[in-house]
Amino acid sequence: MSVLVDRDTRVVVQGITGHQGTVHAREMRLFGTSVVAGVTPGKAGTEVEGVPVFDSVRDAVEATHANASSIFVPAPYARDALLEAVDAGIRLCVVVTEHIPFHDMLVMYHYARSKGTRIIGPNCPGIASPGASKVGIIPNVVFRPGRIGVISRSGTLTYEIVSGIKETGLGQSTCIGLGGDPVVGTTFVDALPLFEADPDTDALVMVGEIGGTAEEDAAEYIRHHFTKPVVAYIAGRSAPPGKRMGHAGAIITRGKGTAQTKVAALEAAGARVARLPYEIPTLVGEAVRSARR
Amino acid sequence: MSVLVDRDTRVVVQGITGHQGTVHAREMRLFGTSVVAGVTPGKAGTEVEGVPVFDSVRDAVEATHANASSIFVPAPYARDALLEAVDAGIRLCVVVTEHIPFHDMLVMYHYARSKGTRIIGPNCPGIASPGASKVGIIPNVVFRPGRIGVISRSGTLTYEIVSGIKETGLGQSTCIGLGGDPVVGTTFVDALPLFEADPDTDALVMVGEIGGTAEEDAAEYIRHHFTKPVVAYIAGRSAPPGKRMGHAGAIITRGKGTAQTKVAALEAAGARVARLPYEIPTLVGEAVRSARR
Amino acid sequence: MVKLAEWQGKSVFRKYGVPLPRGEVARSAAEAESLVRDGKVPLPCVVKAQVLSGGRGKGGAVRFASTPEEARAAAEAILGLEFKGEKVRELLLEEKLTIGRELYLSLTLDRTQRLPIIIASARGGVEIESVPDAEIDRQTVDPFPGLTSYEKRRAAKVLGLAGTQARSLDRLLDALWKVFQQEDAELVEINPLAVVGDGLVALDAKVIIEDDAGFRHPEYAEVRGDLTELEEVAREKDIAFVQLDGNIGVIANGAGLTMATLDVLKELGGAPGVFLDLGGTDDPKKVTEAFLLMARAKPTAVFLNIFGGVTRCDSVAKGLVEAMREVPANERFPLIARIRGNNEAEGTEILRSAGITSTSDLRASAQAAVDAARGRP
Amino acid sequence: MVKLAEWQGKSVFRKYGVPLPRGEVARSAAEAESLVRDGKVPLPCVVKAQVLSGGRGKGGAVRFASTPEEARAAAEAILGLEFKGEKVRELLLEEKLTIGRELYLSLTLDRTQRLPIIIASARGGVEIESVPDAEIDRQTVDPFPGLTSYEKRRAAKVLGLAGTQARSLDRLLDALWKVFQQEDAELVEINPLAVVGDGLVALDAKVIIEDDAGFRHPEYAEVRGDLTELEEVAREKDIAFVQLDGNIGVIANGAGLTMATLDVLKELGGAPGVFLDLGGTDDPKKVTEAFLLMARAKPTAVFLNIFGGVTRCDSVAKGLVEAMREVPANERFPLIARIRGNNEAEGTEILRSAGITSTSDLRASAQAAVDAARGRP
Repeated sequence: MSVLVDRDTRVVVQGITGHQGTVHAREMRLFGTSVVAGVTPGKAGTEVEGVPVFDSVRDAVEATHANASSIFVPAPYARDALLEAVDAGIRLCVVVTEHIPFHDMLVMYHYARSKGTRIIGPNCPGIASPGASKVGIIPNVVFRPGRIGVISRSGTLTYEIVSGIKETGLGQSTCIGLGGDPVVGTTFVDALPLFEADPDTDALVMVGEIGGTAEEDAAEYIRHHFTKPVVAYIAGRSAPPGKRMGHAGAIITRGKGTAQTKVAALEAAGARVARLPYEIPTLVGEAVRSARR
Repeated sequence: MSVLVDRDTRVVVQGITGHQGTVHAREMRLFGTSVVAGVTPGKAGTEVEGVPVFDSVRDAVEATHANASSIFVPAPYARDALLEAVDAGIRLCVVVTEHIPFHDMLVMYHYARSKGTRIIGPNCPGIASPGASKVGIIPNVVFRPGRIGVISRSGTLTYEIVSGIKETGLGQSTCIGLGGDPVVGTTFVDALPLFEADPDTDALVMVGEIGGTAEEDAAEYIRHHFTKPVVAYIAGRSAPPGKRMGHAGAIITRGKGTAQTKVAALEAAGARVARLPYEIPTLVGEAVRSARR
Repeated sequence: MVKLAEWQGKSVFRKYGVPLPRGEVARSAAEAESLVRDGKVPLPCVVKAQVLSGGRGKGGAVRFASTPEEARAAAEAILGLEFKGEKVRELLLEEKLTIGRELYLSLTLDRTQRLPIIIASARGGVEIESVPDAEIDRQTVDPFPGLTSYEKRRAAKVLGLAGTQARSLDRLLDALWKVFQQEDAELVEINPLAVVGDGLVALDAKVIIEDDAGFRHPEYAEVRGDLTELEEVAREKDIAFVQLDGNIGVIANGAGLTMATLDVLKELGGAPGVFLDLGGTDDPKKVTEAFLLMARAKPTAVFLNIFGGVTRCDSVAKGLVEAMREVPANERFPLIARIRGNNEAEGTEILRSAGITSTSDLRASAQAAVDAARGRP
Repeated sequence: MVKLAEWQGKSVFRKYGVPLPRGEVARSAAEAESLVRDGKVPLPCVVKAQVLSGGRGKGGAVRFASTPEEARAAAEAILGLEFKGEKVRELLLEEKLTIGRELYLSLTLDRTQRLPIIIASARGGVEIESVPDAEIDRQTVDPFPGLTSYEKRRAAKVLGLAGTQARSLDRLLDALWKVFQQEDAELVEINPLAVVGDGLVALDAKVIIEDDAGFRHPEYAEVRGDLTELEEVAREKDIAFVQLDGNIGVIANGAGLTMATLDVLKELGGAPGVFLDLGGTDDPKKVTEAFLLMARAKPTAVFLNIFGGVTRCDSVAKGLVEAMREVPANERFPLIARIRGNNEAEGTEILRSAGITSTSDLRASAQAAVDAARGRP
């Protein structure tokens, strides 16, 4: 088993004729993903990397029974691309596109939710389960099948950390890169129950960042509902408070949102918190041993 | 048991200080309904018919744990009144108000649906289950506890028919007046499964009208999923085709929507269809006898 | 429901940027001629009767003109024609465009899906009912998030539009969607939508505004649509009143009961001529007002069918008796009443003392009404 | 994020009908005086420095004037003052109103609930962080259906407004909601919102526009906000670049990895001075451009930390070597690189041949960067 994706995942790549879309359609195939269709309006009938291209997601779904989408279309068109996937019945959408205005994302999130579609992202690396399927752009080489789950708000840092886990001889069950935008379709709290329920995950690595209260919320969830060992790292401990969203932002997060509050909350919830990224593999080793006990 | 309402239904009357609101708050109480609160902005702290009035539905729910709402506010304010009830956590809203623009109702319906709130109406008599509870305006006198379910798109005609059932010595389990507007929160197809599942309903009376395809859709549902005897009447058999919604309307309903197509569909689904309203009680008697066999 | 005439629909379209032929409205032949002569309408032009019923093309109410004199002649020929009882009082004069294909496009409500729906067909310019289903595309639009680009792309594909023409359709659909939502329309229909060079032009406009949204649109209060004179009066007084072909007047409370009453009368051999739905009111003054309106329609007999649920039968009876007094003796007609429910006994008594028979039996009293109407052919 | 100055925020407010004091912008003392003399700003008036950092009241940058001469004097006193490195170049002159209570009102995003949120407090005119939680009301607004009347009623209650004042708040909230949505704002804040007679007036305006919505709002492309000169250049080139207090320049790819790199450097005793996130690019030209921008910030040493996932390490290395060639000899600085992942070997070789050491060990190379920066204090 795995989380959200499996061997039955059939991916349509929206924006497949763009550079990123083409590259990652190929990479996903190399990972073992069933990439069944691509969509670029006006390009129906062509092929990219051996994948048939359609004018609309609806056409793609009718012809190929795609059930997941990976969205690479440019930010100004991403909102409608997502809505199109939802209306075509796609129930898992990985939005790789970055720089989507959060006002657009609010519409995307609430519309998708009302139709029962899960969004991962935007501005995210996506999801991968070695040996099963990958939807998104996480580099294939960092993976190795195993029993460590990973949830992260970061991109490259995730690759770095997943790669580090691999080097210790351990492997991953499923890795989800949530994306670091202000509004994301799936948060830590949304993803944690999936790993709790996954019999193939023994321990979880959680990579957070400063800003927002997603990590504090996750800590609250972990404390009450998550029974597997958790290793966490919060990036940005030494980042300047810098460019804040005025006073109103402070009122919403009041007393939360800093690296300190996140680390404290996670430690209080029983997580092992790494101070620096290269401490993670050691802590994961400990966590796995504790899980076996 | 009963459908949608029961002895635990706690009603807040929105627009209780208006004439209709006041009258029907009293009538509901006389029926045995727990009317726990009223809402009229600016009137908090007063009482109507012994019911405490609040400024907002949220305040009313916090103070009284109301779980159903009966909306009497004038059409221009009905949209927001419904949204307010939904946001306050009310999961059953009976919208009595008539003349609500359908564009408003589209917003009301889809918003309520996304939050899991059921709307009955608008422009409807509401729901009543003799011996349990009533939310809306169906006259108390027409009822008598029994085992006949009633679903109707009409108002007064429903009272006439329910009253006719009572005179034959039978009674009603639950009666739902759906309202006859172009967009209603609950249709025949939405209501039928509730009666199918209700152990206290032996047979169903369905009162339809010309226009739209709700009755044809209901017939389709009955044919495949509804096992109890159905007696139906379609009002408007002799009404002029009259003022139609242009050609586009005809394209949507193409070949449906007339009294003839509705009657034919219901008969094909095994329903007993009355030609005239005063034939209903006889058919109900037959239906009940067939159900007992 | 407020049906707008073509020129009214087009003036709404203009406000939202829907591309239209250049045109002006004339109410006399002289005005038609001078509009052309002054260059306000370019030549050649088309002169179209402004009536709400269809079939004006076949009825000779759409003519072409190449000179101001021809415009005058066309106007003279059309003004005063009658279509289903509706006299032509207004003409729309428009430039005659060189058009390519004719398409069909509309936005309306799909009651079953409870969503707005776009209906599109590459076969426009004919009655859409005559086009096979397979050549008509229907797609619903969710009010949240509103019309999206992929819905517009699908419409373009269906209509066979690409490139500049597709972009023209994009803008047109955005405008139509705004008309539909912001004007509280029930229907926005363009048939034909003409391909003219690289762009699109709405050659006709059918717009129906929802009555219930009147509180947001006082500007439509004056538009009469296709109502009869009495129906127009009723609308102003907020009375549901429809004129039919028969001779029995029907007053009932509630749309369903009113329709059921018509069904019963017809079954018994009667011919309803007007129906009037009192709705939820039992205010004697309103009942009087409604009844006097009914009297103006000169029915042969009137059948009153009231089920008093919330409505009080005695209140209705009071209003009725008061109204009967106001009808002049030579204009009176038999009144048969069937009242039942709330305060039935009191109501029956009030009617009885005014000499009006009433029963609580629907079938029997409906038969009496049919007989009464036959007795005075 | 584009922070608008008060006068810019107010000109957005004006477009949407938010009630404001009468006012004008001046860029010199002479202009300030003549604005008042010509009656464009009524007397008495207030003269306010237009800076993005707070605390201008205490810093003497808000003054009052009752005559044109006083306005000139106030302007002279304020222009040129500095607030956290930001020089006062613009003044806003506004009529001085007789105000009642001062309220707080803002609209922003609640990330956790993924909804817009209205924050309101009857205790305005002070820093909202200093107001106890119990006196601050928060209510989320769903973008579908948008702001509703009951949300506005709740805000009015919280702010202690009724009657005409509450209706004034209704209109104000409708306008703010439009600003928030249509201008793609992250924050719309009014503090204080003053009660003036029967109405409300926004005495201040804080508006932050989201950068990502730039494609919809070319009008904000010229607004610099509180960026430094180099940050402004970076923004034009679409490079994520932030100046800090330390002396080590950090180049990494991805925001998380960049932050983690800062964490490591700080832990090892270093002081990051600039950070530059290459994002997903490995285009050598873009890398060169970014690196030259970094050079302009004059770091003591630069630490490059690349994890090549999609990014190719050799492409980045090429861009880097090219850039190092363009930096004049006397402006050079030690460059310590840590590259890992996709095409790591090729990248290492390219750097090595240009005389740049690189390892794949984050900790060791970060330590080397800290040491190098110390070596050249």
